[in-house]
Amino acid sequence: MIVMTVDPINPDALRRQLFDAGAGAYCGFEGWIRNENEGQAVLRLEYEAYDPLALSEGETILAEAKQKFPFLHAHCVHRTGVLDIGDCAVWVGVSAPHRDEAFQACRYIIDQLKVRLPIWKKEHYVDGHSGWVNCERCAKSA
Amino acid sequence: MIVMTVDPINPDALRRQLFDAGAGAYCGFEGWIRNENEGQAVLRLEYEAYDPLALSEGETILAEAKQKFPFLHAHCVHRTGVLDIGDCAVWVGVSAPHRDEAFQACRYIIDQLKVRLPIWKKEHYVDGHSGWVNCERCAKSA
Amino acid sequence: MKTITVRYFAMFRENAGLDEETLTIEAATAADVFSATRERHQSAEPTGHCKVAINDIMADWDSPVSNGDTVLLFPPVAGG
Amino acid sequence: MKTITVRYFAMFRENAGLDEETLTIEAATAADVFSATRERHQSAEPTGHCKVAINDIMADWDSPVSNGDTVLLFPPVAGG
Repeated sequence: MIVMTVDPINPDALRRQLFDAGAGAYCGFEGWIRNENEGQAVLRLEYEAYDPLALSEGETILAEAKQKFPFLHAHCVHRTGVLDIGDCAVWVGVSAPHRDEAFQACRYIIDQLKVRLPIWKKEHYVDGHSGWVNCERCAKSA
Repeated sequence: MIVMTVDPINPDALRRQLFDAGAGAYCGFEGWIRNENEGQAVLRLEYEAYDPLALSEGETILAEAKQKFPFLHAHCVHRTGVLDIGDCAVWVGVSAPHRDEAFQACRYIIDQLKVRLPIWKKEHYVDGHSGWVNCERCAKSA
Repeated sequence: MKTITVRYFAMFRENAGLDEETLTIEAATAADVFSATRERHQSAEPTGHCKVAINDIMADWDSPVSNGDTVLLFPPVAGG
Repeated sequence: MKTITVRYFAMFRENAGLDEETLTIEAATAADVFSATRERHQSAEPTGHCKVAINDIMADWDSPVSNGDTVLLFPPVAGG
């Protein structure tokens, strides 16, 4: 299941949803807002998403991961809106019988989410300017 | 830092210790007690460890991981004593600037812990018998 | 001529100064719609890392558009 | 003859029926100490996946032992 939310992410409550008596391994990933990107001091980030397609593409990614690395349960939550340094922007959790599937599925899911979901982030820098990440050319044309 | 404990592991409190304004990624692994191993229904597990060497070998593994996959913080906690199905036996958490180091360091640490730390587990099966994991020959000689 | 509703996201929305507009244009494919909006809003972004959806379904730049379609224009994504 | 304290763990402890004992034996290496304990407790475990420490430091089977050393005998490990 994938969820898009403007509320703070609660990793502990989320991982509990993956409990299973047949699970010997759990792997969790969190993306945190970092105070620096490509040499620039970051103040805060603003995430925008197109939820209907983020959700459907997210479900597709989870289904692909389950086929490649059979796991028991996987969830993903992505936050949008204004986030401060240290905030959790994305959480992925996977429970599986063994650790190899848990690690590999978790990695696959976050790698794919980052490049396929219609989500955009605008970095606000300490020096006052801002920029859309991965979008240098559109920034130039602004 | 590595900790050996007989108390329940609290992953949420532990991950908070890894917060860092320079961290963009967090990877956590948990080993849970599974209800089955190699075709046998498991009732509970009993972990025994030799703490002084588990701690020193654990610190060596963390230092190796930091050199291979530069991360910001990594912690590990391993529980001993009697554990029931669903209990968390081991937790590893790593925070890093980017996700690649976080995933790789976390995986390296758990892989090495499992084969190098002086920790032993005895499985108690639903059918009443029990056995030390990885120790078929000593079981035969018993 | 076709009536196409175009929705802009992130940088495209900021550049166009609006979320959505309805255009009456000559357009056979999603790429044609994108070209028309680039001229209209003086944008130089190539299709390269951008993505497009038609009526809430991910599409290719050469996917055909029909009268009444809604075309979603996505600048390069950056989730996580 | 050397006086060596031997500590047993997990299956070795159960097999020997004790945590620790002090032996006075002819032993040049850790492997010699292990052999002596196998005879004493009718154990057939080879050194293969077992490990040994001398005075709380991980050692090899051919590491020399000295009078007064404590040798720790570890059956195959299984953490996590």
